Amino acid sequence: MARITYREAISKALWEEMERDPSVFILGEEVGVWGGTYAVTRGFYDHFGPKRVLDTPIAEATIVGAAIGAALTGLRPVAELMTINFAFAAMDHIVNQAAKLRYMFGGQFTLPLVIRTVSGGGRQLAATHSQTPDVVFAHFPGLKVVAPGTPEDAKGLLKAAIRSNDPILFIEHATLYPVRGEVPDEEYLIPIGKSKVQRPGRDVTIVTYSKMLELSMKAAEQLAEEGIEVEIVDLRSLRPLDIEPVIQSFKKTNRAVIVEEGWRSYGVGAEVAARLYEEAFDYVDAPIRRIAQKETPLPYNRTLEQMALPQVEEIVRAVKEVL
Amino acid sequence: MARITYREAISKALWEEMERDPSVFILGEEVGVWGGTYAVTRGFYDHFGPKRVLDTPIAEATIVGAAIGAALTGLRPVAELMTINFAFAAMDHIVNQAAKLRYMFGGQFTLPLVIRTVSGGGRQLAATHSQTPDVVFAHFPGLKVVAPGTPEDAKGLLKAAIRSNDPILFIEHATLYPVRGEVPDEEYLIPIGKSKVQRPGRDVTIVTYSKMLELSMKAAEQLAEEGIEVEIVDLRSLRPLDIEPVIQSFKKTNRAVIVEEGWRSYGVGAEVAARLYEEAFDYVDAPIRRIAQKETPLPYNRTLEQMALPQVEEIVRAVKEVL
Amino acid sequence: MDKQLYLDLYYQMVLIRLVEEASAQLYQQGKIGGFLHLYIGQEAVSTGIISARQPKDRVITAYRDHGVAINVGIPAKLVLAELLGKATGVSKGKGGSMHLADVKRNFWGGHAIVGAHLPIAVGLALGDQYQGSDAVTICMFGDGATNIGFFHEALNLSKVWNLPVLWVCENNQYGMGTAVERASAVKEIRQKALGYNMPNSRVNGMDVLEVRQATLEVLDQIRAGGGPHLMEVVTYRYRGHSMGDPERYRQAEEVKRWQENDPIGIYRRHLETRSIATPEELDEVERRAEQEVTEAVRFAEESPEPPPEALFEDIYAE
Amino acid sequence: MDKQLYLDLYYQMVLIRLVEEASAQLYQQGKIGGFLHLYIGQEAVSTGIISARQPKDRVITAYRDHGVAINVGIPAKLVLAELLGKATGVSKGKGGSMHLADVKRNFWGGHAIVGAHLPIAVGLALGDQYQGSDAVTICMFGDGATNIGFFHEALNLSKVWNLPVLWVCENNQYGMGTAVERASAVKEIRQKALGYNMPNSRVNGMDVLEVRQATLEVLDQIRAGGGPHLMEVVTYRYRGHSMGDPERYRQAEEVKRWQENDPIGIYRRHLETRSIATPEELDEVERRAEQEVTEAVRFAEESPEPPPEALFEDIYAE
Ligand SMILES: Cc1ncc(C[n+]2csc(CCOP(=O)(O)OP(=O)(O)O)c2C)c(N)n1
Ligand SMILES: Cc1ncc(C[n+]2csc(CCOP(=O)(O)OP(=O)(O)O)c2C)c(N)n1
Ligand SMILES: [Mg+2]
Ligand SMILES: [Mg+2]
Repeated sequence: MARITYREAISKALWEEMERDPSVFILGEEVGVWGGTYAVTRGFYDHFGPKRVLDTPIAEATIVGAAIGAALTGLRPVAELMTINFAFAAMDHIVNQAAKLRYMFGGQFTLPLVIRTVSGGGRQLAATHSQTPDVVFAHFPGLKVVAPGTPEDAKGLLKAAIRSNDPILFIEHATLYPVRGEVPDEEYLIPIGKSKVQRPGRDVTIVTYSKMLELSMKAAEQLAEEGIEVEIVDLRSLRPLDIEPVIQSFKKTNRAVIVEEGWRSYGVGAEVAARLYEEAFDYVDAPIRRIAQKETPLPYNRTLEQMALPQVEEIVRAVKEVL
Repeated sequence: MARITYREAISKALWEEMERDPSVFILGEEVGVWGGTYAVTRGFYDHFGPKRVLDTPIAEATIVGAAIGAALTGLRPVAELMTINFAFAAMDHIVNQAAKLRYMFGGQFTLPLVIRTVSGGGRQLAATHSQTPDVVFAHFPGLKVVAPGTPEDAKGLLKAAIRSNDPILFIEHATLYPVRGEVPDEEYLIPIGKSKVQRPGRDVTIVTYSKMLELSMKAAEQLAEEGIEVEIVDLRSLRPLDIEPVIQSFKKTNRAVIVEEGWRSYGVGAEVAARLYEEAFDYVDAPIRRIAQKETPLPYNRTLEQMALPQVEEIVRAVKEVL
Repeated sequence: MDKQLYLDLYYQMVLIRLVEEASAQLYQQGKIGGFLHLYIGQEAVSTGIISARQPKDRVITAYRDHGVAINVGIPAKLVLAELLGKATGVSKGKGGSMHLADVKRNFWGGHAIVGAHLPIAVGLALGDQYQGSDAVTICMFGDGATNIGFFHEALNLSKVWNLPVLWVCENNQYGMGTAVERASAVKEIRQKALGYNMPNSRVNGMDVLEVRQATLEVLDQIRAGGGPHLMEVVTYRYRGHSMGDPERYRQAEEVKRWQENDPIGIYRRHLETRSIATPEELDEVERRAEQEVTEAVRFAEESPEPPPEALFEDIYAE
Repeated sequence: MDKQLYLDLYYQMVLIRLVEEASAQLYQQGKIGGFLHLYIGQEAVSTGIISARQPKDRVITAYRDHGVAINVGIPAKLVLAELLGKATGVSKGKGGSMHLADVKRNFWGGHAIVGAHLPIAVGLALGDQYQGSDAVTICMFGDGATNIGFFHEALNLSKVWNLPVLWVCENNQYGMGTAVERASAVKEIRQKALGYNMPNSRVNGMDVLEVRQATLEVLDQIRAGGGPHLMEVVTYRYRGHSMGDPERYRQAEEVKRWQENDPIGIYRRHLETRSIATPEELDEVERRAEQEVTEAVRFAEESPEPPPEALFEDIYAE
């Protein structure tokens, strides 16, 4: 096991898959000469050359569209959308094309396609550049939406995503890139669509994913000092949503707090809460709490922005409230 | 009171507001010479002329973008997106621009803007043309999302929307256009953001909106014959979500079924259910049920398509299950 | 060109016309649902273009796709079965009229979001380039589609990457009810190529041989590494945009004027006056086409509906 | 042109340069967050353009907006206060560097989604046309922005509706790390106007007087009903795309070559050699600009943070 960053984990996953399979290639804005705006593809252009590392114009719809077309020819494109905020400029290609072509043509089309992108606020990039609208993409059947919260998961899930024959939106988190974690030295894949208990506990279940896993872990540590043992279930993928481990945990703890970075209304937490009530109604000992972003576009000012984003103390408080 | 169609109600609302206020104008694909693909703006081009009824190229992003710009100059544009399926091609302008400009510039910008569009399946238009992804737009603070289910509401809400100084996505339903209902003869406005009890009852609360109101009404009639009295709360707007009347009703019935046309996962029902559990936990007598579209892109074949869409019998069954 | 090919083109054009007329009837009978966009008047366009392709050349088009489907070789019965939503349809009844495709025949679909398939065509061509194939991707779309951003991004990128794409704009004068000049800053669509430094041409879409010849030449250029080309094919749709179009945007005389240039009529006259085929031979071709359509309608009507479990199939590969 | 105006242009260009240098410093000190895109090297562009506008002419630009903000007349202190996220900033600290705007000064903002403000500019111009005003909307954007679909849709529609828009492409040779010719099928951006039948021009963006003169002429044409115009202004950014750019995509020599054409230096030499102003007068202008920046920094630093309740203000008008 080596302790590497989330960035390195993703970079390695990409690199290994490109070494392994010549049909894997990447395209996107600044992925080549620049080395990726988040430095994920640093060194790729020199090593793999311009054929397999394609810098594109600023044209998100066509980055995704071209990746779809290339996937149809049997290649395994990994398209990078610089951030998820720009994915709206490619929305039709993500939710109307990638998500539907296979079905609409009666199974004739196969789309071994990964769209990598980056979510998250907290960097003072103001309203259009700070969103975590993951849920919006997860609403569409036909697409898979993966959002890892640790270096280990990021690597294993990205490698699995690249080998998968389905269109996958792979959402990384901007402020997780420098975060370190243990990653196995040997090759491994993590199946898409499996939630994971990231921390065992008996008192309260926290359901979360991506960046909020980090905050939830911190909250859990604080709570542990007070003798409260939190179990953390990391969704890791939003579609398919693997609710079973969440329900298992909930049946044990009978209490849950759901933590997501995006807006609360029509967010991930709503679906998870609804499922818990539907499938474990008799196990509910206290109303399930949702922690999420305040219902406002994110402001530039740092203090205001932090007010709007979920904080560790809020999680701690919510856990105590459901106890 | 006259019995007019949903189409006529919307058409009249537009007409009256255009007569009343010269700063109101409409733009969109085929709104002029053609008369609107759903015939909502039939006769407008001849009456109001090409200055106020603008046929546009097929360029959804720029239809919305131009409406935003015109709104900034003090006009009151009503942009039409032929269907909500094409709104994805304008996604950035709806959720990143219209929803955020006012906030991002510290309140300097005012956007008296309506984007009219059409949701709904059931017409065998296949996967890309049959969606009801209303929830996706409702996720974004800064935007208001209105979706009327009756001619009366459609007229009053659209007139209010046109007079409002905020950006509003006004979602009509394709298969409601020919549906008739009572509409007051005199002028009236309905405030944006208020749910409404469309049918009083004591046994079960159905929470719904738009087309599903019609199905819920039918289900309620069937159930009434068996002595089950359903109360139907129509959300009418998804953002702001006026949950209070829903909670009031639920506190009375202690049982709820939520009916929406869109996909179930991360749908409207999830949020409404979560809110009910959060705000009326002690009143829950049975797990809240969600009726929604099956998790698949919609197929062309009529039988399969109908299988995927919510049906009256399903609602009836769900109501009986929560009893 | 050998005689068989001449007759074959005639067969295809007549077959398209008859399939469209049968579709219109089936639609009136309520057997076809959704939208139905007929290709009547434009038969020479896809027939000429597709006749010039090699099997390895990929084809992708918009929702007005019945003509292309016939030209790439899908039997009429599989087209009509799809229009009727049957399990035997090319897309298993899930796609309908707007979404015919046949991967075996290198036909990558009709696509219903205007312009959205152009970026996908970029990817198809990229795939071939990447894999060292000299196949060309033929991407067809309407005049209306040239105003949406997808068009711009796709044409620009195809040129920057020197991709083997033949961009074909079927300029049938209208995007729904909007005449070209009411929606586009240039009336000749080919002119848009100038913004991409792209070779371009304008072809009479009512003359199948002219379309074919032009396509053959351009495909050669592209195959030789010449990069993308924008071909505008001037044509006209005789019917409404889709069934139920009130057609308030044009005069009956205009339609009539274009009908005098009926692509099938022109071609038949050409074959007869040049003595390439006798009237009897051509009548015989028509009869064969009629027969194929009659059988196709029967096949489609008698075909089974998809089973209920089909609803949840084909969403994912895994 | 009277002397005061000459000096004023000089003042503005120097002020922009100094504001940018101060911003860079404040960024290094961690007082500015988010992205910071400096305008150093491009000062002559916005200065020349905005100097030619009438107050009724609307201005809208991209996120690289400090120059425009200064040129439209926003005091440096309100710009810097915004960069520091203070309540006194032009956007109340909610927008930051990329989102300066001042409606009173007819400045409709910096916009951070590449190209998305072009359709909005269409609407601004439409609003003026609708209301019978002869104002022109000046919309500025980068070379990289001309490859996204928004550009295409906006230019096309502006021409179809003959709207009063001056489209200004600031071609600074790169979109982030991508050189123009690696992303655009045409190297001269003006050429894209051909696809819209649109008048166009190419101007030396290092020469403020040339930019101003060209803009004056084009604004006259547009104001007279001539419809939209695409002006390419050739310039260069001396600094990285934003702070922290590794700049692996260009050589130091290239930057140096362009720096020899420093727009402020060129203009100062011009004023001196033509004896329009003495070195002492110009030094005095520079001192005034320095003083404004020093005071602006102090003002910004001493300004209060927005109050917590500001978080929920300005979301809706109602
Ligand atoms: C993005 C998008 N906007 C609008 C529509 C609705 N629509 C379908 S066809 C069409 C007209 C297209 O015209 P053109 O490209 O000229 O093709 P034609 O129908 O003439 O073959 C429109 C507006 C759509 N399908 N997709
Ligand atoms: C739609 C979108 N895609 C990507 C980005 C990220 N991005 C910000 S600036 C930029 C480069 C823009 O280049 P150009 O238009 O030439 O402007 P310049 O920075 O040179 O002034 C990119 C890719 C964005 N903000 N919006
Ligand atoms: Mg057309
Ligand atoms: Mg640039």
